[in-house]
Amino acid sequence: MADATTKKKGAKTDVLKQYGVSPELALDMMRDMLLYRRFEEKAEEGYAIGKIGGFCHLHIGQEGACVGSIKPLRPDDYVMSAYREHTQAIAKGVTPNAVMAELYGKADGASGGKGGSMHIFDAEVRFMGGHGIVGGQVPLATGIAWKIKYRKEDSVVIVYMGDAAVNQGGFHEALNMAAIWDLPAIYVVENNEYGMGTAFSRVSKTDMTTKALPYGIPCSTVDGQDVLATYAHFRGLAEEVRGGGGPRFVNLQTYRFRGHSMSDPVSGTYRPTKEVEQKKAEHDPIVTLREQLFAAGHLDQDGLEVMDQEARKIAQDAADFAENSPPPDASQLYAHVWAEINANGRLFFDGRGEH
Amino acid sequence: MADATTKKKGAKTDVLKQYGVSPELALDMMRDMLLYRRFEEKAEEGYAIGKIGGFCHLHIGQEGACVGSIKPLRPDDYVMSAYREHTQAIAKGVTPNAVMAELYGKADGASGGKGGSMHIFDAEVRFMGGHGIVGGQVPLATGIAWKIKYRKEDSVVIVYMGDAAVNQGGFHEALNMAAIWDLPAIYVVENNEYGMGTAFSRVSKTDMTTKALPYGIPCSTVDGQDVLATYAHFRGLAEEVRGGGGPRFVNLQTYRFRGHSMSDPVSGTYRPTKEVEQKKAEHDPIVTLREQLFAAGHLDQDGLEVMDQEARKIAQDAADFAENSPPPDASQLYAHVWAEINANGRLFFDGRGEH
Amino acid sequence: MAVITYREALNQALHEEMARDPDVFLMGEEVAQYDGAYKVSKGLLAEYGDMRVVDSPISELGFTGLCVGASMAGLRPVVEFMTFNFAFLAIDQVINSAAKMYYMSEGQFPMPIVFRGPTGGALQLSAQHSQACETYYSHAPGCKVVTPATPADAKGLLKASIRDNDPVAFMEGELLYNLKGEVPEDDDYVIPLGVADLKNEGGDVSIVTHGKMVHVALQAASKLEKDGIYADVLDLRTIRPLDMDAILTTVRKTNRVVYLEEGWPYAGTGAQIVSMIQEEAFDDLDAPILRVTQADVPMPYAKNLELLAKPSAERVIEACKKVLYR
Amino acid sequence: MAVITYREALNQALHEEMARDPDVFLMGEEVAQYDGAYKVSKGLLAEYGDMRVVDSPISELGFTGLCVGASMAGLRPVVEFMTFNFAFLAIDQVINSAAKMYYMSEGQFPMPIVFRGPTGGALQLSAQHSQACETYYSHAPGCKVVTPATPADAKGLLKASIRDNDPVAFMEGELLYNLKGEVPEDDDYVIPLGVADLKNEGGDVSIVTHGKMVHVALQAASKLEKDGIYADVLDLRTIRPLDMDAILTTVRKTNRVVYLEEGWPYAGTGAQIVSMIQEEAFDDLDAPILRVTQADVPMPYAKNLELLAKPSAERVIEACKKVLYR
Ligand SMILES: Cc1ncc(C[n+]2csc(CCOP(=O)(O)OP(=O)(O)O)c2C)c(N)n1
Ligand SMILES: Cc1ncc(C[n+]2csc(CCOP(=O)(O)OP(=O)(O)O)c2C)c(N)n1
Ligand SMILES: [Mg+2]
Ligand SMILES: [Mg+2]
Repeated sequence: MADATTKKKGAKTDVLKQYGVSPELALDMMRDMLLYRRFEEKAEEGYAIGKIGGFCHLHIGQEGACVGSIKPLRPDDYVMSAYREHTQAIAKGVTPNAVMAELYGKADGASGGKGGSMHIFDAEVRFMGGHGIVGGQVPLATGIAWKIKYRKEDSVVIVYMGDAAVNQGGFHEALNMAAIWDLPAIYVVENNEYGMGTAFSRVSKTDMTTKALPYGIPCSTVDGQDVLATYAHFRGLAEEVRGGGGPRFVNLQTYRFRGHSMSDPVSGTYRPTKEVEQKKAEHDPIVTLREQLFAAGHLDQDGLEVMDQEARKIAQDAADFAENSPPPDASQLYAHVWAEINANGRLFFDGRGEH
Repeated sequence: MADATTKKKGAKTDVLKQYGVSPELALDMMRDMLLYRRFEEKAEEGYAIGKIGGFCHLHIGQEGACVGSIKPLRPDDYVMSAYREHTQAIAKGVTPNAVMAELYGKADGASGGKGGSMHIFDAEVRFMGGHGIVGGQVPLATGIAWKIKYRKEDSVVIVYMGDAAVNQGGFHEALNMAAIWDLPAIYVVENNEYGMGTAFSRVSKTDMTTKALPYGIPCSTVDGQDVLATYAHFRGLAEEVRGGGGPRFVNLQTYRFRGHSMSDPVSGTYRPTKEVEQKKAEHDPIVTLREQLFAAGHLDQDGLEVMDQEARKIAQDAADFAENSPPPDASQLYAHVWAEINANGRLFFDGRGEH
Repeated sequence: MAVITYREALNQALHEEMARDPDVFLMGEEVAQYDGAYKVSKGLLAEYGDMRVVDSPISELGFTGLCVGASMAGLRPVVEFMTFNFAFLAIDQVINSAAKMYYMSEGQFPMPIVFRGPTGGALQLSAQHSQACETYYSHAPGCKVVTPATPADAKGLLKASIRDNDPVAFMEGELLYNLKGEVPEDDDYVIPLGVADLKNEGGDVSIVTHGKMVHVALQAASKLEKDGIYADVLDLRTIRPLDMDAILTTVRKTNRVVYLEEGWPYAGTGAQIVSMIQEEAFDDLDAPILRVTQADVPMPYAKNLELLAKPSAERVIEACKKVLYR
Repeated sequence: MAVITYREALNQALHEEMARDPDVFLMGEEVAQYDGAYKVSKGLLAEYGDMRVVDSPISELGFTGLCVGASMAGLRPVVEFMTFNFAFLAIDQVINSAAKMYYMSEGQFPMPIVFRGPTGGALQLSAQHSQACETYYSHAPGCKVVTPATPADAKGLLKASIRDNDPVAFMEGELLYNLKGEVPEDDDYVIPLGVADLKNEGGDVSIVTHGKMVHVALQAASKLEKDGIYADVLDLRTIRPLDMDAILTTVRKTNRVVYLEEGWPYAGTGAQIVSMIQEEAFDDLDAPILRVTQADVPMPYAKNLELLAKPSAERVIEACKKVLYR
C-alpha cells in the first residue's frame, strides 16, 4: 500500500459515526485487512518458492470487500465462494494456520490437504468452500438458502462470485429460483472489473446492476474499497434478508492488485499498468480506512505499525505452521471418496483401494 | 374454432390497411392458418391410430404466431425451433408431405424418418430443426446468426422457444453473446403461458418483458392471436435486424388449445377447462382473422369454406403420402452417423456397422 | 405381498422415506401439481406440502446445483430428472460438485442425494430422448449407480439409495413404469446396494445385465431353454457398488459370458465388466466374452429402425450360442 | 525439420488451417487478446482479426452451442475449452446437438467442429481441474476423439481434425505444452485419424496407451529394457476412430498387454480396448490384460497424494512383469 506520509489528510469529520461503526470495530476491521494483506503476501512467497502448487488466486486489493461484507454476519450464517477465497475463509472463522496449511497441501489444512487453494472448506464455521468451476457455487449456495428456509432457520448465506461469473447460465437459473422461492441468499459480485484477462465491458453490453432484473431481485452497488461503507451496507442487507425478506444482489465494486492467478501477469494488453498503479494509489482499502481512522484520531502511525507487526506475525506463524505440518498420509488417498462404504459390492475399480 | 355465425361482426374499418397488409396477403395467411390447423388435426388422428409415435406436440391455437412471424421472412432467412415445430417447418417451406411423412417415420420424411416429430430438418429451405432439449436451440441459432455476420450476409435468423425455456441458463448465455456481438437474431418466446403443466407465474417472479434486460436487447410484445398485428410487427423487426441492427427479443403472446403433447391432458390442475374454452372462443387466431376479413368484405363464409376444403385436402394428401411412403431401409440404421468415414481405424464398436 | 407396478413401487418408496425422515424432499419439473411426468410422485404434494415436493423451473443445472447445495447443508434431496437425457445440462453439478465434494473437503460434507429418472429408450422418442446414460455417472468415483429392473427392486433399492450417504444416480426405465410385480409392503424393505440378483438359474452360459435389459435377458433365456441351453441371468441391480463376487460365481460355473446392456458399447458398463472378468477369471473362460448393446448410433425415430437399434432377445441368443460354439 | 514445442505445433496447425480455409475460426475464453490461457493461440488475433479469433464470455454452454450452430450453418469452428474439465457445462451441446445432428437430420447437416483443450491432470490443480475426460466423448457415436502425445502428432492430428467433417474432441495435455520435438514444416502435414503409432518396438509385452501417458509408457519401456524386457509401446493417437489392426498386431506379437491411461478405470478407454482384444484375439492372450489408470479417486491436491494418484512408470513396470509372470 502507498505510504501514509504521502497521502493528504482526510476530513476532520468522523465517518465512523456516519456508518454507525464503533472505533473498536473499525480498528478490528483494520486488523483484519492488514492480516489478509500479509497473509496473501505470504502465500505469494510460498508459491514463489514452490511450497504452494496449482492455481493460486490472491485477494490483495479486495480486502475491504471481504471484511466489510463478512463482518456483519453471525456464526450461524453461511459463506460460500469461488477460488479466490483464502481471506474469506479466514473472515468466516477458519484459522490462518488451517488455510495456509491447505495451500501447502498439508494434513492440518482446512481440507486435509486434499482441496488446496481453490477448495478450502470448514463445516464447523460454515465456510462452504472454495469452488473451482466459475459460477458453480451460485446454485450450490442457493441450496444452502433452501435448507435455511426448509428448516425455518433465520440465518443467511452470502455467496461470492466474480464479475465474469454472471455470464454463466447457472447464475441466472439460481437467481430465478431464489426469487420465486424467497430464499435468504445474498448474491455478491466481487466486481473487480476483469475476468482473468477480459474487461467486463467486453463480455457485457450493460452494467452489472442489470443482471438481476429478470428475477425482480433488488440490486445495490457499494464501493468495496471503502470498508466502512461496505460494512454498513451488508449489515443492512443481512437484516433485510434474515427471516424472509428474500434474496439480494450486490454489485460490490473492487479491484485486484495482482494478476488473475500467480501464473498470470498483473497487467498487460488487458489492463494498463497505469490503471493498476492508480488504483493502488487511490483505492487501496487499507489506505482508505487508515486515513479515516487517522483523521478521526482513532489511530496513529505507531498504532498502525503495531497492528501491522501483529498481522505479519500471524501470517508468518501460519507459514511456519504449514511448513511443519506433515503431508497427508498415503493412506488418505482412498479415504473420503465415499461417506458410506456399502457392505456389499465393489466401489473402487483400480485394484488399489479398499473393496 | 368457434362457428362463424355465433360471433359478433367486426368493425367496418379495414384493419388490413392499418397494418399495411394487402387483401391477397391476408387471404394467404388465412389459407396458411387453416392448413396448419387441419394439418395438426391430421397429426392428432395419426397419433391416435398409432401411425405416429413418440412425443407429438401440436401447434393448434398458435397458428397466428407461426404465420405472422414467418411470413415476413425471405427464403435465405433461417428459422430454428424447439419440438412444437411442425407448422413452422411448413411455413418456412418444407412440404406438408415431408413433414407428415417424418411424423410417420417414413423414408420420404423431411429427416428420412430418423428425426420424428421433434426433429424436422430441411437444409434447403433453411429450416434448422426441430430440437428436443428445452432451450438447446437458442445457442445454436445464435451460431447461425454468427455465421450470417461472419459471412457478411444480410439474412436473419428467427429462433422460437417456449415461455419455460427462458429459465434455462443457455438462453441467457446466448442472448448475452448476441448482444455483445450485434448478431442478426430474433429471439421469439411463443408465450403460451404454460410450460407443460406449469404456469409461467409459478416459475418467474417477473413478466416476460424483463428477460432480456441484462443484455440490453430491445424487447417487444405482440399478440400472436392476431396474425395481422404479428405480421406487421415481425416485418418491422426483420428490417431492423437485417444488416446489423442487432438482436431483438419478442414476447409473442399466444395460447395452446391442446395438451402439452398428445399424451398430456388439455386442462387439469394446471389450467381450468374454462380458461381453455374461453381462449378458444375469444382468441382463436383463425376466428380473429376471419372476422377481420368478413368485416372488410375480403372474404365470405363460402369463400372460407372453399379455403378450408383445400386445407383439409392438403392435410389428407399429406397423411396419404406419409402412409404410402416406405419405412426407411434397414441399411439406413448405420447411415449418417458420420459425415466422414475415415480411411483408417474403426468408428463403430458394436460389430454391426461398417468399419 | 401386493402386486403393484414399478411406478407404484417407486411412489411407495418415496412416500415411506419422506414419512420416515423430514429431511427428504423431492424436486424436479412437474413433480408436484402434475404428479410427475410419469406420475411417479402422485399424491406426494398433498401429503407433504410444497416445501417437500417442489416443482422446479426448467433449469436442470440450477435445480441440481441447488439440491447438491441443500445436501451439503444437511438435507437429503431427491432430484427427479424427467429423463437422464436432460441431465447433460446438469452433469457439471453432479460430477464436479456432488461426486467430488466429500473428497475435496476431506469428509466434511457427506452428500446424501439421489438423482432419479428414466434412462434409455422408450417408444420412438428419437435421438435426444433415448440415450442410456449409465457410463456418464459410473465412470466417476464418488457416484453410485443403481438400475432396478423390477417393482420389488425399484422399491427396495430406492429406499436404500435415499438412505445412503453418497450421491446415487438412480436410473429407471420409462417402459418399466407399468410393469407389475410382487412387492413387500414392509416399511423397511431395503435392498442393500451392491447385491446382484440371479434372476434365472441356468448353468450353461451367463447373461450378465442390468436395468430394463433384464427382461430381454429373461426372454432370451426362456427361448434358449427350448434349445436345451440353460442360462444364468445375473441382474447386477447396482453398477457401483458392483457385486463382483456374484459375477465371478456365475462365470466360474458356466465359463461363458454375454453382457447385455441398453447403452452404447464404447466404454459402456459391459466393457468394464468384461475387463474385470478377464482379469480375475482369465482361466475360467472357455470363450471370449461377447457384448450385446444398442446399435452404435444415435437412436433413430422410425419404428423399424428403432427396433433394429435396440438389443433384442434374438441377438442375445445368437451371442449365447456363439460363446457356446453352437 | 524444426524442433518446436507441442504448444507451437498446435499454434502452427491453427495458423495454417486458418490461412487455408476462411471458414475456420477459433472461439473460447481468453483465446484472442490474452493469446490463450496456455498461449496456444498466440499471434492469431493479430493475423486473423476478431471475427476469427474470438474471446468469449465465460459461458461454456452458450459458446459451445453457438459454435455448433455455426457449424450447422457451414462454418468450421474450433472451440477452445480452457480445460475439458469446464466442458461438463457444455456437454449437452456436444452430445445432444453436435454428435446427433448429422444423424437426426439424415445427413443434411455435417458438423465439422473441433473441441480442443487440455484434459487430465497437471500439477496440483485438484479435483475440479484434473479430470481426464475421454470417456465422456468417446462413448457417443457421432464424436471422434483425438489425443496427441507429441508435437508432431499434435500438429498433424489437429490439422486432420479441423479438416474432418465430424465433431472431434481434441484432447491435449497441459503438461505437454512445453514438450519439444521435431515437427515437419510442411503445410500439408496431416496425420489421418485412426492410425496408431508404434512409439517403441519391443516384442515381449505390449503397452497400449494414449495421450500424455505415452511418455510414461516410454519411460517404463526404457526401464524394462534394463531387465531384458522389451516392450512395444503403441500410441493409439485417436480413440475414435480406433486403429484396431495395430492393436491386434502388437497383441499377436507379444500375447501380453497392459493398457495405460490417465483417466479413471470404470468404463474408461482401457476397459473398451480390453474388451475388444479379448473378443478378437482371445486365443492370442497368454495372460489377462492388465490396466494401469489413475487411482479411482477425485484428484487430491497435496503433492504426495497427487503423485500417488497418477499412473507411474513403476506401476506400468509392475503390470508388465505380472503379465509376463515374472
Ligand atoms: C467454468 C469455468 N470456466 C473457466 C474457468 C477458468 N477461469 C477461472 S477464473 C476465470 C476468470 C473469472 O473471473 P471473475 O469471475 O471476474 O472472477 P475473479 O477471478 O476476477 O475474482 C476463468 C476464466 C473456470 N475455472 N471455470
Ligand atoms: C432440458 C429439458 N428439460 C425438460 C424437458 C421436457 N419438456 C419438454 S417441453 C417442456 C415444457 C416446455 O414448455 P415451454 O418452453 O413453455 O414450451 P411449450 O411446450 O409451451 O411450447 C418440458 C418440461 C426437455 N425436453 N428438455
Ligand atoms: Mg473479476
Ligand atoms: Mg409454453
